[in-house]
Amino acid sequence: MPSGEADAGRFVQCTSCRKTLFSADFEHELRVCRFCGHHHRLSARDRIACTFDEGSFEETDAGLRTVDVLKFPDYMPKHEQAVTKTGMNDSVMIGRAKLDGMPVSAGVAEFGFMGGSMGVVAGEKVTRCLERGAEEGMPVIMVCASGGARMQEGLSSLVQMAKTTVAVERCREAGVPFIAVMTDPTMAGVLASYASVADVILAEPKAMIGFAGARVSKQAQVVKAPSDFQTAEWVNKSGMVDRIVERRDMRGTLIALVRALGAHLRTGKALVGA
Amino acid sequence: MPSGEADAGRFVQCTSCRKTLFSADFEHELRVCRFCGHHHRLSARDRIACTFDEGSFEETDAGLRTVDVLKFPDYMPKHEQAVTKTGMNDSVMIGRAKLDGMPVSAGVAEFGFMGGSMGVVAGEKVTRCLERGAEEGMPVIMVCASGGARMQEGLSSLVQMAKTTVAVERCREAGVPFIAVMTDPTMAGVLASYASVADVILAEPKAMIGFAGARVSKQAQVVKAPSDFQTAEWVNKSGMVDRIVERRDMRGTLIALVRALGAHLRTGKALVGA
Amino acid sequence: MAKTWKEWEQPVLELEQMIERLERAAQRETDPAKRGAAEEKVQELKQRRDTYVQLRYSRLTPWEEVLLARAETRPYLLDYVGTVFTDFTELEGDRRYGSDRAMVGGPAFLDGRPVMIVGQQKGRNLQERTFRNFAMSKPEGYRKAIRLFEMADRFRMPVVTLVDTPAADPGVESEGRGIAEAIAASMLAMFGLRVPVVSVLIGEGGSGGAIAIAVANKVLMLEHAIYSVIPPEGCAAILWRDPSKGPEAAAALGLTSSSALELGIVDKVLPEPFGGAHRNFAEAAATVKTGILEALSELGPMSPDEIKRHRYDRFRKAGSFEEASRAAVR
Amino acid sequence: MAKTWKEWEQPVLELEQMIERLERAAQRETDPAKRGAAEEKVQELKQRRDTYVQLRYSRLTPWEEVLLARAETRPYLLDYVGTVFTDFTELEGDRRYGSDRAMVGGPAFLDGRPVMIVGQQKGRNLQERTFRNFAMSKPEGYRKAIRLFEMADRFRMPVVTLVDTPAADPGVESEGRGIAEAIAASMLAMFGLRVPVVSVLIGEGGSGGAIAIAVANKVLMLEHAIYSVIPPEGCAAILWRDPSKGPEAAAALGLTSSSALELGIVDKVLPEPFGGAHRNFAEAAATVKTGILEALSELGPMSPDEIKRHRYDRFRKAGSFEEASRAAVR
Ligand SMILES: [Zn+2]
Ligand SMILES: [Zn+2]
Repeated sequence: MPSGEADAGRFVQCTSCRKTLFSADFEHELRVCRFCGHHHRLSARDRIACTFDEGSFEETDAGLRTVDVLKFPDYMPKHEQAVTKTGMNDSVMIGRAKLDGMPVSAGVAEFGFMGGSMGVVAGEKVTRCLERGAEEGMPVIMVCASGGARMQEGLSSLVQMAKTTVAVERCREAGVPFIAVMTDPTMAGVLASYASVADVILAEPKAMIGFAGARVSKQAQVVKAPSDFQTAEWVNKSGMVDRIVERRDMRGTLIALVRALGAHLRTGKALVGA
Repeated sequence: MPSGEADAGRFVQCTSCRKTLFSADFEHELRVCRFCGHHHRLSARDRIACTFDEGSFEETDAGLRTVDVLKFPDYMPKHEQAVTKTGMNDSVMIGRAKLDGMPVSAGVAEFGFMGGSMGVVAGEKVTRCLERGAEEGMPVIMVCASGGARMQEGLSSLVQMAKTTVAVERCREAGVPFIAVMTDPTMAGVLASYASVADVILAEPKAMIGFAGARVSKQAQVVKAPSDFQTAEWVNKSGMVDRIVERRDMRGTLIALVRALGAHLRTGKALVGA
Repeated sequence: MAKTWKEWEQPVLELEQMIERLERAAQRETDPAKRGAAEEKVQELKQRRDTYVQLRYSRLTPWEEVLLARAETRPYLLDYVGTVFTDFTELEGDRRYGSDRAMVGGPAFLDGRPVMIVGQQKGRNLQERTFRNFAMSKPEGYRKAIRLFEMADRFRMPVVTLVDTPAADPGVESEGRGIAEAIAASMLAMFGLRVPVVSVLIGEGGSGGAIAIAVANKVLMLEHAIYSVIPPEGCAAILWRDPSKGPEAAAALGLTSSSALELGIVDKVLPEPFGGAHRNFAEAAATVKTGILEALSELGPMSPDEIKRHRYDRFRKAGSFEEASRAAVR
Repeated sequence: MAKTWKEWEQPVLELEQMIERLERAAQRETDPAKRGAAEEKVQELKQRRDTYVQLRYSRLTPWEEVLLARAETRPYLLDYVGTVFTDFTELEGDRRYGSDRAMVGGPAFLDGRPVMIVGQQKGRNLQERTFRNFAMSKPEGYRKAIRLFEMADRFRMPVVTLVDTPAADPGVESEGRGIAEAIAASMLAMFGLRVPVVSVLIGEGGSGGAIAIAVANKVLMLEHAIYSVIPPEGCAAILWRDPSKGPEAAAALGLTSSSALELGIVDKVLPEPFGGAHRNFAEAAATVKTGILEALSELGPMSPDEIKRHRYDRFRKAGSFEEASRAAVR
């Protein structure tokens, strides 16, 4: 039985505690195991559904398409497969959405699309999502899930790290809050660019969050890694993540933050006593 | 034989290696032991003489006088004694000086004046020294030597930490470089204010540099202190000090830094190719 | 000389136990006459208690103020956060090294309007105290504070700091990660803010660790809080080589709220409820809330640049000195 | 398939040893005729060597470029700092945690005018390599770089970065102190600069660790440097579960200077001296110097705001994609 997937549509086995759950309950509880609390991965669409106001998400920029500049071996077939599997054109979906009625610029990553890897299209979408927030004075919410940069686009993927970060600078200049939600996994080139310079960083419990892949960091280990290395909890203790938020509380936390940090955008001036 | 002091004007014993030195050599070598390299403390006047262009230092603000607002027990007698001993009105001397012809706003602390402690007068002088740099577009050099804030002025001493730091903000706004030279010792309230937010921090070898006094930090030690704890070398390894500079090289290093970091102040615009 | 605040609270405790016993007895009493007598006795004891409290708290020595400011019965940061403000969202990271539990901060609402809260949190029992490192922040605490200050500036939120720390953490690790730099950088960051900043000294204002987050446009101080350049015991140890002379040092250092007000270091003393903030927390919280709101409303009309300038000027003139005219000096 | 750059340098080495022997023999030779013959032979061997070098270096495979870029014979940062610039004053501290020896920086002069230098330094022997942590910076290296960038901005100094790193340090401690954040924050800081920034890829441009200090207005690349999203061995291991397929990955990744130029990732390739920078360092240094001066002079006329905008635009348009018109999508 595959990870957190439906068995004949009725049952599902938790990959973490191995207990069996009713599919309906499992989906209703946002794919969080009721026995062990494990947060199973969500698709971009499910994430949107449980995060933003019902029906408020309007996708934009869905017309972007990858160009295989390097003619990288096997890239296009893999890409096509991912498109078919996910119904998305790349690993990120962006758009306008609302949180308790407040407009936000929203982006959500799809780990199922080539491991959520960031090539030019994903980079462009993240950048547009941030720029839209800066231009229209909307807080930006990015839900991350990525193994890192997309190797198959080579150097063009690498520079997406800079491109997406430049857009964060735009948000800062515009006084627009940028909140990153790190879900399992948020790694490497995505972690080492826009996501880590968000104003607020929230993470789901036990999400894997790290710079180097397990292989690399194991080789490089002079110091022994702690048992919770590269988990959200460890990264929280290390000061990189502001809060671990359970999935059922995520929407409420985002609303509280957008309400507080984005107040000046809605009223023009938010100073007490002014 | 007292620490690094003249024996009948002819000999002096190094307090570090206990070897005997000719006083004349010792003074000529800027009170650095020729055997063990130990940097003995310098008076403010000697420091000025070996740092700035000969005869270029013009003292300012010498008319500031302490007010014993708290009527702190024994404060005034101790203060008088320090005035008599050092010929200074408080623990800091400031003025205008030149470094290889380049004008700088300069301040030098006198450890011999009540342990170089910072009360209102010292705080005011440091602040004026920094403000003068900001106003007149001159790089600022502060040579620190202090046990910390002056207890006898109570809360008024504490707020000097903020007052001197506010002046650093002025220098930053004015684009004026501020270089701190930490000499033995630079501690507590002085370290935790203007000195640590200098653009460049140089330190003399083996200078004691730390936040908490030996007593306090020994009590607080969960972790065992390394043998070079609170030395310039340790603080350099910790990233707090940019360079350890021997006394004979200090003037040259300051000149190089003032020339590079202060170029825009002299030419109006210093960009290559502009 | 008192060694703990409990010494002068002991008589109150005893009186209150008596009052409680008598009240219970009176309730059980069926004879109206006897009940009336008991109730009268209760009233008398309450009167006695109140007179004692009033007298005692109106003549606390500076040393007793120190003991009281350190008392685990005092309301702490999170008590105020939970009553004065609403919808607090704690943000933990310094983005450098760790999550400091002595320093707490994040956005919240004050009367429906967003503010950024930063302050130190003490613990009431050993476990809490250890978790909070006795409210002694390490460098990462101050670096988190800087992050939150800068965020508040970006999002035009007033900053409210609640100060309650014996000192910054003085350990070897803190030194190695630059506790002195962190304190200085925090003050520098506060001077750069273009939003109003109000600080309230709610308990212990311990030297550099306290002023690091108290570079405000308005500095308020609870009546029984203290604010000191050095712990009195430390001062006594250094000056007189006798840490037991803390009481003398406390008297000399001018660390009480009235002294701080007189020296112009704080702008306003917030009177505590009858017998101290711990005796009536709701009233203390209301005072703090009003104090902050009034301060913010006074600062309200200023432009961002004026706010920054105001803070600069406030600290620029700190401390008295004499100055001989230049002519006279030369 | 070559495993090290020495494989194709071996014939050169042998030829040069022969040349040296013959030259010494010719000098000792007293018979003018024999000496003439020997000298002729020397010339011939030199010719052969040069032909081989020219041929070999004009047809290096991407994988061979990788090996060469990593070669310990390449000129390193401090070699350039000592020849292209004058009066370099290294500044070490990050003011947070430590002094990173893989990242080197400080003010210096270029043609008499001040600039801020930042870059990674490799080591030539084991001791140096260990001291420099194999040019893999930890978070404190990038945080030092940020400090220097901001200082340059305050003092109106152009920034020159020289990039040469296999990667940022991937160890447990680096993760714990936020290596990813440090890289991102470095890029963010560079985008905020209002002074010209020129980056030169001088050796290995290893993924995030490299681009962290290469957010420049002009990115230059030495002919035999490489710039890659991932080390080819790592790419092969992940995609094909076979790290020995590094050469195939190197070819696929487009990591050579010509590829980077074609992709628009670098603005200019700086041609290396005949047979590589290591064969004539003086010439390589002169090329680098000219490259930097030309870039700075092109950027010279721009105002501080224009410089910032220029850098923004340069990276904003990075990467090619197709876009269906909005109408077509709906
Ligand atoms: Zn489970
Ligand atoms: Zn000696």
